[in-house]
Amino acid sequence: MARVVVDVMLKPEILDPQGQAVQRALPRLGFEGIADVRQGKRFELEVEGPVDDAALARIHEMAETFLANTVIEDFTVRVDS
Amino acid sequence: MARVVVDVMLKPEILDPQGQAVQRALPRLGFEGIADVRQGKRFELEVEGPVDDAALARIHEMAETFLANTVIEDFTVRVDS
Amino acid sequence: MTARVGVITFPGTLDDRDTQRAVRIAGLEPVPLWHRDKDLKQVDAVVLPGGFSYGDYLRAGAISRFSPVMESVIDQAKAGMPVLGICNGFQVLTETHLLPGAMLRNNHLHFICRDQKLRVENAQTAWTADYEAGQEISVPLKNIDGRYVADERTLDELEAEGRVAFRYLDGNPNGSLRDIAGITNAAGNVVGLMPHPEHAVEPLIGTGRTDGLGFFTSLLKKLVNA
Amino acid sequence: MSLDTVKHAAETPDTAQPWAELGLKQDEYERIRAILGRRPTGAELAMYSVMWSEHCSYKSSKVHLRQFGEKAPENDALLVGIGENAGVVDVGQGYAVTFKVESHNHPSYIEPYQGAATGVGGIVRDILAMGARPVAVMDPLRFGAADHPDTKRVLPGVVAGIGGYGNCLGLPNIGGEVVFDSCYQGNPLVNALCVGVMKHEDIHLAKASGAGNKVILYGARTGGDGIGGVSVLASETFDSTGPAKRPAVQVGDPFQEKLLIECTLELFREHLVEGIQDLGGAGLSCATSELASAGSGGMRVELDRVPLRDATLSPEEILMSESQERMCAIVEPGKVARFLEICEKWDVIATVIGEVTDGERLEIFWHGEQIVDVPPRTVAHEGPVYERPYARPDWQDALQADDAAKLPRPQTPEELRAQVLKVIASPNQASKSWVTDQYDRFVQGNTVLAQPEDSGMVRIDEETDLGVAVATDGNGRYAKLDPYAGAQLALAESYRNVAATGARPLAISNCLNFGSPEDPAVMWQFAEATRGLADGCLELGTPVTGGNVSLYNQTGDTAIHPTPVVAVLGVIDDVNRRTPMAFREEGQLLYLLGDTREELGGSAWSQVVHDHLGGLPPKVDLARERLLAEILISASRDGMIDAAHDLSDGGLIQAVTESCLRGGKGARLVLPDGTDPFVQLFSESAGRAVVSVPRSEELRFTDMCEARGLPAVRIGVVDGDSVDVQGQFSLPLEELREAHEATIPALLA
Ligand SMILES: Nc1ncnc2c1ncn2[C@@H]1O[C@H](COP(=O)(O)OP(=O)(O)O)[C@@H](O)[C@H]1O
Ligand SMILES: [Mg+2]
Repeated sequence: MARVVVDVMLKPEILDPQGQAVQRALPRLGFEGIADVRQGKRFELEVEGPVDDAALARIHEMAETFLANTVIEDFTVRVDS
Repeated sequence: MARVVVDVMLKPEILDPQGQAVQRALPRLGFEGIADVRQGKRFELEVEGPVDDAALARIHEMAETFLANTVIEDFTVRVDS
Repeated sequence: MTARVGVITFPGTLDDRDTQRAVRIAGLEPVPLWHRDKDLKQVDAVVLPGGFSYGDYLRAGAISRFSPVMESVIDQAKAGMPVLGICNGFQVLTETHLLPGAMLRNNHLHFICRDQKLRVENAQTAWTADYEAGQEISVPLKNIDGRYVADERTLDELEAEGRVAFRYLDGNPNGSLRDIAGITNAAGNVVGLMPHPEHAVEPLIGTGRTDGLGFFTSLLKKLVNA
Repeated sequence: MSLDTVKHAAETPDTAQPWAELGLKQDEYERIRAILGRRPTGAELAMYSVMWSEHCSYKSSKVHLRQFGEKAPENDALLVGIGENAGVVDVGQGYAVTFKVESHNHPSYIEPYQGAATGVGGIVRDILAMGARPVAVMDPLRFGAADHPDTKRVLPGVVAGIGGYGNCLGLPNIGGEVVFDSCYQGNPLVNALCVGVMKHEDIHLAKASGAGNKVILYGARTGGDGIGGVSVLASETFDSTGPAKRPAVQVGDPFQEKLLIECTLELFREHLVEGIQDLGGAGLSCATSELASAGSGGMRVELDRVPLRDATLSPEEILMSESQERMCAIVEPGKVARFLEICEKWDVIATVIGEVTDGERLEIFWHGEQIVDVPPRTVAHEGPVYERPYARPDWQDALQADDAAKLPRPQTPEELRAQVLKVIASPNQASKSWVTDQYDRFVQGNTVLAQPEDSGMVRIDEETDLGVAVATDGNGRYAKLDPYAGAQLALAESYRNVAATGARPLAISNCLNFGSPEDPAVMWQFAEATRGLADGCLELGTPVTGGNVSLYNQTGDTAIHPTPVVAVLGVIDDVNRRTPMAFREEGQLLYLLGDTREELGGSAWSQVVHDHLGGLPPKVDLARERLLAEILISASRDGMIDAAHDLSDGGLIQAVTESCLRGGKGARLVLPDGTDPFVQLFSESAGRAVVSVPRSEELRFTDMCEARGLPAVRIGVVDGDSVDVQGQFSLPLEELREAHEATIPALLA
């Protein structure tokens, strides 16, 4: 079975308090030199059958209508190697 | 500045209620053929300075001690191209 | 004859029975509606109550939006039926795009439960006619995904058209843009807000205030006196 | 893979078995062999080892817990006593209430969010299994030092987990405790309480009877949760590559649990359930053996029918899995179809996995081959019982001799003022709203009182306004000084808290958090605490309905303070008559009820100002507690008081400050002539409360106190916007509020 990964991140202009909270905590934990942190979601889909263009198109549609809310989020779809 | 991505996923043997909820919803939305869905977190870190082995080792440690809870989660670190 | 108000139960809905009680206290007849049924049982209005439908997994309201009952609600809302989304219900309404914008995790990242002061900015919707414009009310707020966001253009449009229905007072509890607590569609029949009017309808319970009753009495007047 | 069947076990008596790795003692293993007349199969060994563990069998505590039954007060209200998933109390008008406290201490240290979340999930299923709709939760919590870095990891995670799970279930959180003490550094205590309501006729029990009735497992699929320990078995019995890694922690799915609640209540409504048991610790091993043991016949289970999340699980692992959000029901054959239909409606997976037999054995099969054949009682109810040795520790005398009365006291009014502020702002005495604001207290629309009130109160009947109140309390410092008195003080405080809101205390539940029972000093603390609690309940007339014991809370040789947590349930006929804690009306008179002695041992003052723990805890007088409670209840019923707040840690000044802040009104205090203001303000004498009396009721109220013999002194009046102690100091409310409310956010932000 093939794995397709959909990454969903908040659009750059939207405030990401989760990422900020991580970033703020880092120096306290002794980790310096991280200028910015953004936190998003990663979906791993196990796809039955071949992952051809048609399948990817369907997954793209699924991401656009369901996995991401495109009012606030961007997404990428890729086949995991 | 270079971007390093840390993906954090629940270990395979750990219950993933979020992924399950997504998977169960898919057929209702007309998306068939997805055998399994796992949902995890994706962190995008903007790193100041060179992303050499030392930097990656530090980020690995950060992921291990902070970004992931290794009791229930696995993680991967990679430089974004 | 009184009006019939449908109260939808999705899997994971929590405030359905509370909403039914509030509807009853206001003198309306609550009608339970089930997410799997397209049939709205000839109700005159619908409330989408609070809770964690589908656990709020994925995004709050994202999965419920696709339930059969919502197909009918969307059709009816577009035809002018009064629809109120409270908290999770508001989130569902934004996911369906009946209302613009989206709801994100609170800026402080915590669930917050408190008595919240609001200003009623628009007292002409189906659900706010019993208030005065500018009136200040206090009702409970309780959520973790309550931060309202939309792009600047949408926000300006909402402001210009008087569609910001409620604004937070005495401190923005979650980072919502422009202190927006609730909005309405252009027609004024679809209203969504994060705070919980249905938890402020009895003097003894909760915060001890009844400021939320006006939502339901507004509807009663609209439907019965229409 | 070879299966260790019953037949195979009988044929291979000499096969070595990993009983020690599974935590069994040699004699326990021998006993299992004697019971079975052969060596156990791997599956049987798994079941016995987990069911005979301390956690499931109460083997160290049982001999002491018996007192709760033996000394139980005569009480008609008790409908179901200790032994079931939770006790049930009659609260009148045909209603019954069930409640219980549980601990999830160790898992919450390893994985704070999930540990605490699954703790809530577990106790809610216990309440549901009794036939009740869960209506509220509470969470008594204890953490290490407030400023310790690890507390920043554990506390926010625990609170988020309790909120994340409880909020998602739609259960109002109406109270609890947050206590800091370095003794809990490596052993935080995460106790959780749930209250449920039903009609008398809806009470359900965990037993399997009626041969031919079906055994239905429903809820989540079974995965490898919480079975880290049994993997040793799989590796012993199964293929050489060894078992997959199994997680030791469980992950909760509150959404699934919410569906389980609604689904189960609908099953009850249609009378489809003969017997029911939730799956908690020890999973299916526990549920099947307890159901069969309590029932009249035997049980036969086809284990391979259990729906799995992980197809590689061995039968032993399936039996021991602690996957959450599962229930097991006994259903008449004719009702199975309807049962499954309702489960389908709620998207809950349900599977017939076996049936009740007319035999006497619990028999479990794996793809047709028998892997378990045991008398269920020997697994579930006739486990080992230890008479652990106990002895008063040699340091106890020295600890008690180290009297707090010797500590230096404030010499000037300014010093007294500064110490008051310091105590009010200390982590244990400070406002906990940073925590409680993360919990939904409004959901269900029946919350009459919630934190920070003395007890949580919910309405249970909308027509008649019948309600119940619950409070939880515990004070490990008192219990360390004297475990017998400490347990009684926890009981007394909780009882007082319930009465302060106007409810009549009816019954208790408890969670006994202690160190290792293998240490005779700890065992002595346990014996003393249980004896104190049993004697106290007898005297107060409040039976123990159930509870939980959590042992081995220690790091190396150092045990936590003995920490008995007591939850008292009370009933109030009309919630409109409840008494809140806030001083709201200027001019009302403040009365202090009870006697104030010089009692500073274990006090908040001794901890905050001197970091001292020594001496004796406050004196216990349960007859006085009863009298105080009667006065508080009568005063509420007859409308004689507008506010009441019990006095406990921090003493009078703490209570007055809290009531003033809550109502946004100040108070002028005039302490009785000839008394030491320091003692008056900080002593923690038990059996006291402060009440706010409308002037029009003063005479009636004082007459009542006098007639019944309860000391009541007028100590001041609600007035202004500061707390003013005449002749001593004045503290503006704003300064007090800042001190009280800033501490916890500053520590955790
Ligand atoms: N973890 C918690 N969850 C819910 N309520 C809490 C919690 N901790 C404290 N509270 C509430 O805060 C209030 C004050 O707590 P505490 O000082 O321990 O009360 P008391 O002194 O009466 O025992 C009580 O109403 C209690 O129920
Ligand atoms: Mg109290």
